[in-house]
Amino acid sequence: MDAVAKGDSPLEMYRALVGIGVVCGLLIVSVFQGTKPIIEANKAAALERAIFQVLPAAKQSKTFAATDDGFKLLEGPATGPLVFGGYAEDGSLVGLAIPAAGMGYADTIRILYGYSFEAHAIVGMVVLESKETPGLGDKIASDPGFQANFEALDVSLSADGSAPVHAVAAVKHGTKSNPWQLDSITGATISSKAVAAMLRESTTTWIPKVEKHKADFMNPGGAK
Amino acid sequence: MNEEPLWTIFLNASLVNNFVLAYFLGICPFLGVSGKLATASRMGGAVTFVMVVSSLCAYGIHAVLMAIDAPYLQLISYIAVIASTVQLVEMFIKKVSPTLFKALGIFLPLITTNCAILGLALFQTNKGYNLIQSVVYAVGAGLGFTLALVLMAGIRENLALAKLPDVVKGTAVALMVAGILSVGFMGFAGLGG
Amino acid sequence: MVSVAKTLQLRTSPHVTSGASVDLIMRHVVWALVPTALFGVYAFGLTAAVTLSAALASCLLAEWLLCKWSEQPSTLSDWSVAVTGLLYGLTLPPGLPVWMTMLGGFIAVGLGKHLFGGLGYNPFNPALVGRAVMQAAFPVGMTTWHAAFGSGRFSSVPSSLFTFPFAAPEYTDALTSATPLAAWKFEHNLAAASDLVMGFTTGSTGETSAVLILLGGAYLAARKMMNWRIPLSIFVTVAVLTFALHLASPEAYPTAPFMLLSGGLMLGAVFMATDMVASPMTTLGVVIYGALIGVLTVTIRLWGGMPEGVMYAILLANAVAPHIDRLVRPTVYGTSGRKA
Amino acid sequence: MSATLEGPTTTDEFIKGLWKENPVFVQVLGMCPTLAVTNSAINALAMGLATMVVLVMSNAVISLLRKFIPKQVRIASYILIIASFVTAVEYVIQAVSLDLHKALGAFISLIVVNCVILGRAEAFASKNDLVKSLADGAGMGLGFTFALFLLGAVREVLGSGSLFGVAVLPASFQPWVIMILPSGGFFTLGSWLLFFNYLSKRKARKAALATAEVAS
Amino acid sequence: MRLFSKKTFAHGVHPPEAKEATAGLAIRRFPFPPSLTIPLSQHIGKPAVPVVREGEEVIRGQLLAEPDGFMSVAMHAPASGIVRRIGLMPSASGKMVPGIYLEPFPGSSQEVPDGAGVDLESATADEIIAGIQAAGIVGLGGAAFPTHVKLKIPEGKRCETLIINGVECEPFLTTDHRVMLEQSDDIFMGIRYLMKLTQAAKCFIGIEANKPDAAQHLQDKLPADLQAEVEVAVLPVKYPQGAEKMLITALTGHEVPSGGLPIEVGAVVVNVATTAEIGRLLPVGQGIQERVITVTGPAVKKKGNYRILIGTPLRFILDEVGVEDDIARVFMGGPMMGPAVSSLDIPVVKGTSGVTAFTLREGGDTPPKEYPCIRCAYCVDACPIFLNPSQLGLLAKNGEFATMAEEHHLMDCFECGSCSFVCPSHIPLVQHFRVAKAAVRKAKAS
Repeated sequence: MDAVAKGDSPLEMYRALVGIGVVCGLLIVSVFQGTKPIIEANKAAALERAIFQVLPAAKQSKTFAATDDGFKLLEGPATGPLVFGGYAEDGSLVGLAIPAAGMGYADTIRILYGYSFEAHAIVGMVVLESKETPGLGDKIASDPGFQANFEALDVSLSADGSAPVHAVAAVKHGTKSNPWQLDSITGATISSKAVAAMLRESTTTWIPKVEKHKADFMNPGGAK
Repeated sequence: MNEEPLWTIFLNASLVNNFVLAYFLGICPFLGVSGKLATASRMGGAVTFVMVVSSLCAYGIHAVLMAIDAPYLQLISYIAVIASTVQLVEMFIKKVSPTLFKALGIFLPLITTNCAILGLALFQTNKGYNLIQSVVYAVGAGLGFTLALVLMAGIRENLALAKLPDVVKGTAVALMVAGILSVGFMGFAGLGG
Repeated sequence: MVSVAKTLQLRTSPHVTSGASVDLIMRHVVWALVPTALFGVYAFGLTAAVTLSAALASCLLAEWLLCKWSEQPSTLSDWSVAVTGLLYGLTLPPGLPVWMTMLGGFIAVGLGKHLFGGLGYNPFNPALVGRAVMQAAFPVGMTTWHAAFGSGRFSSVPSSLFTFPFAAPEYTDALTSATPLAAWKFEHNLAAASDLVMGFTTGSTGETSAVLILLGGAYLAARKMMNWRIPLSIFVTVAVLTFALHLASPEAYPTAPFMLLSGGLMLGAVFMATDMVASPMTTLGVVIYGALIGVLTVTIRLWGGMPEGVMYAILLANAVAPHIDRLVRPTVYGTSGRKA
Repeated sequence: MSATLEGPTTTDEFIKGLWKENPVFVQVLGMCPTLAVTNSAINALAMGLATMVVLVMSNAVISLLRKFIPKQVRIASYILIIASFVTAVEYVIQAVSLDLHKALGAFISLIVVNCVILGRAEAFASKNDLVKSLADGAGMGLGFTFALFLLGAVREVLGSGSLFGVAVLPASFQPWVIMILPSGGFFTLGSWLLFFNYLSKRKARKAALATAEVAS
Repeated sequence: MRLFSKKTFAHGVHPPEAKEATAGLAIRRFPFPPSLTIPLSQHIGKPAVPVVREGEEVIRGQLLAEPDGFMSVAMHAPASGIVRRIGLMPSASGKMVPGIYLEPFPGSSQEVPDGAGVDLESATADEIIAGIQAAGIVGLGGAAFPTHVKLKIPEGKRCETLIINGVECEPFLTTDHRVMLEQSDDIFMGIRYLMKLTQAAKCFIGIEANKPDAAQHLQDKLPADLQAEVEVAVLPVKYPQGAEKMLITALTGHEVPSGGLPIEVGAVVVNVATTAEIGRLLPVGQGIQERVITVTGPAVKKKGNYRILIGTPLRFILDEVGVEDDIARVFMGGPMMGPAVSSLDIPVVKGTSGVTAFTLREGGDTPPKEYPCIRCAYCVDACPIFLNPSQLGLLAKNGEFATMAEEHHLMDCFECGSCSFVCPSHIPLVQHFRVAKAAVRKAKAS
């Protein structure tokens, strides 16, 4: 009955809660501060890995934020859609890594794809996040046959530069006959189509824009 | 930023990625309160209500935390606010419907530590939903939870009259039924895509 | 003098019965399935025969073993497991490795039936539980279809059939073919209605011939061993929904006959949804139940990720059935309050 | 039998969580992480260990502070303490491996609402001294980890043919995809429970037989 | 005459009728047995109180026992003879019940002296009711409910329709059928008493379509003074149309409220044989001594409709008609509702409309194998009062009697046996319900 008697005093309750709160706050903040640089480094490294994966020739990367009139090198926290420039060792532009997302079989799929100005094509794709059926839908990340689609997926723009001539589309496995088609994975047609759909949507929005403001990426230092 | 249409969010939360059957959130009440249909539907209602309230809370807290740049306080503040909200709900129910309070009994305090509630708050933050999206998400998740709970209760009420093998009684059979329901809910995969 | 007192039997009234019995009903369901099964064997050849036999054998074996293990008298004689086995076999794609077929048979009977106390207590149709678990476990195997009426189907079987137990089957693409539903969903090819009626299409062993399934169903309905309101309600719902959608957008949605005749709808509606144990009991109840299956089937097929949804629709409706029974109770005589 | 008179020792407190009062298999607590992250052994183990760390730390702190925390606000205090440790653990995991953090997802945060932890705080740590509370936390945590591992191992072996990412079955093995799906979680835990039920039933029956023999 | 009306009640079953063996056989007098055992309670309600002593000589028709209050009827001597003993005797329920052992005089003429009759013209309603009670008349259809009790119209109620129940839906039995063919004058006399008593505006004689000769006969014989009010109504054949509630619904379309009496919907139902007895006994002031009983079934050799003394033991009856060697089961009444008897020392009583005997060939050596309920819903479609016997059966097996009564209307079940009849799993549903109802009543009483 000791505890009850103690608890009757509001002062003790406040003292206890505040005391615990202070200790806990200290704990959290110190852990947060302690791990922050490591986590950020981890995240940056992971992102860079993904960028280099979709732009095989790239050796460095820069982050750009989309604005109404082009692209700006990102400084500080992200405010709008981001694209990532990939550069060769000598600093020449290799291409862009553009994120895309869309509803898959189970949940949202997030991908990053690489666009080459030179080839007017998608030259790589990695899956950043997916909850697709393991062993089936999640093959979009690993299936070599499917990944081969992204060696050179044609998204060249029409003459007026408003949209790709041919929309990216998934076709039944083994029937790919054009460079803008995606050869689906057997048994994972939904996930394949989902990737095609998000690429179609993303390229229609972004490719005309990045082509128009290609210069923004050429000399990122100059943009400063 | 997330531009998912509302109906996709709703279908996703309630059916495609049902909180109980796909995310395993709220399994404790799912197994604990699904014996009787009447209790189950009330519990479902209570959870749905708490979810909507928590969703609103979480949206507000998140905005504040972003403003003061203190993401590390997310978990603590979510838990604290949700717990006190549930406390309020509990008092409210006690006052409005003593019978309902009696029926739910020990389970109301359990909602505080119900992972479905906290999970909802965390997921909506991770997905970057805006206010309306968050509420739709909460309603969908709550209804999905209720649906799973009520379906389970219907089956368990019937099984109460069956002659189950000895080894199967209790949680084991409930889990097996949940597994089959989960397989059934796979049929909803891709909806809203 | 009557000397009968000592042999007089004491039973409770009524002393006459209608003659119906569980084993009789189950036996007739099996008979009603025979034409469909035979057509499956005709269409897919030896493969189908092996698949059906394996399904049947595994279900019978599972029933026998589980009875023995739980020290209950064997229930093989009530024929219900034969129905489960045959139905389960008919829903499988011919060419599914035998080991998978048999594993699913054990799951159907073990998980779908005996776990809940055996005949009469299963909340879900056991055959569908088996199939649904197989579909989730081996999605590729369960959606690899072999073309019907291949030449040499009576002399050879695809190598996948006899895959070593637990090993992954290897398929040669030349042999496989798309089901009408998949063809529509992914390539927008509509199969001819006449082919669908007769069963000259690809699909599960027993789902292809609409006419034979309906024949079996009609026989059972005539013998009152199946509630015809369930399939009728499903058909009407699917037809009305699809008709309206097709009218609204012929490009996006297939025709009603196609939806009715393709895939497992016929087999599911006539033989699976009508599982007495897992369906509601009242007339209004079964109509609601059928409508629910119809709506779910159309929803999953047209807007979901999968080409076929009958199986999921029935399983989900099975789960809803207890609620339908609770909500739709007939008004007991003398309680409606109407007097005049 | 004299030990029972003296009350359970520290060792007893440790052992009970492993088997006799296993939080998952016996008490059926903490279901949501149990099912959600056990689709591979490594995830299961990581989750189990993370939970154990939080459990041990919070048990320790709560045991130390048990005289200091007034009764009315004890649950709030416990949750505060647990939430802090969970937040800390989450950042640590993120620093150690982003991939692991991604795989476990929001379920690390959800350790907060794992009934096992609050349950031990309320039922044990708030009434016992530091050493016993540590032993209890470690025992329960290990028991939890062990249960998660059993689930994760079965699901990974059958679902992917591997264990801790290393192939343990021949390459020709056909994975059972369902095992890594949500339904597989339900089925696997259900099967383990069936198995343990069967064992205890058999034990009970043998005991009954033995007594019957003694009696006759 | 309403021939082949479509009117009937909902649900119900069609058991084999099996009436052809005896339907054409005229009623014959059955020999007097060497001894009679007459239970004091042959009706629902309080047992009658004996007014004779052991060793007393009685003449046929003499009062043996008088009613104990309103819910009770008199009992008269079925034959002239000597009261041997007043004590316990076996009954169909298996329990020992109080009764009178009477040994008829072998040489007696067995004349029945007339008593003080009830004059149709001058009698008041209460006098007719008293007369019926004094005559010991109960529902001869099988229920054995004291007839005068249901004829006593409660204050504030009005009887619109008098229904004479000639349905006889129970298989095998042809008692009412023969009474209608042979006792039409008694029936019409009874109707006159009943119409006067109830003040009903309308009277139906309900007959199922499988007895067209009886319907035609009554129609032809319908006296001029009754033609305006009385209508012979032919109904489709369906079991259990003879049940009071079902017949009211079939003829009037009204449903008797749950737990209520037919008078709540302005109807009174009287069995046709009961009506005939009223018409026969009331004018001459006699009491019931005998009744028409169909003795039938595959095990009976000389099947027929016999006028048998109340109190005649089954053993004597079966001896007289002769039975097959493999006789296995004997029921008091028909096979749908008639209880099986365990002993042949049980006598026929006022409510016994038939004695049916089965051999081993019907239903086999052992009861049919019981399967688990497969929820086929046959019983749901059969139950005439729209219960869910399947669910009730499952609840009964789990001992959930209270739930059965509170949520599933168990107490509305009148044990017609339709559910058991159709059940493919051969679950003795009716028996479960009898046990459950008894348990519920016991729980309520305590």
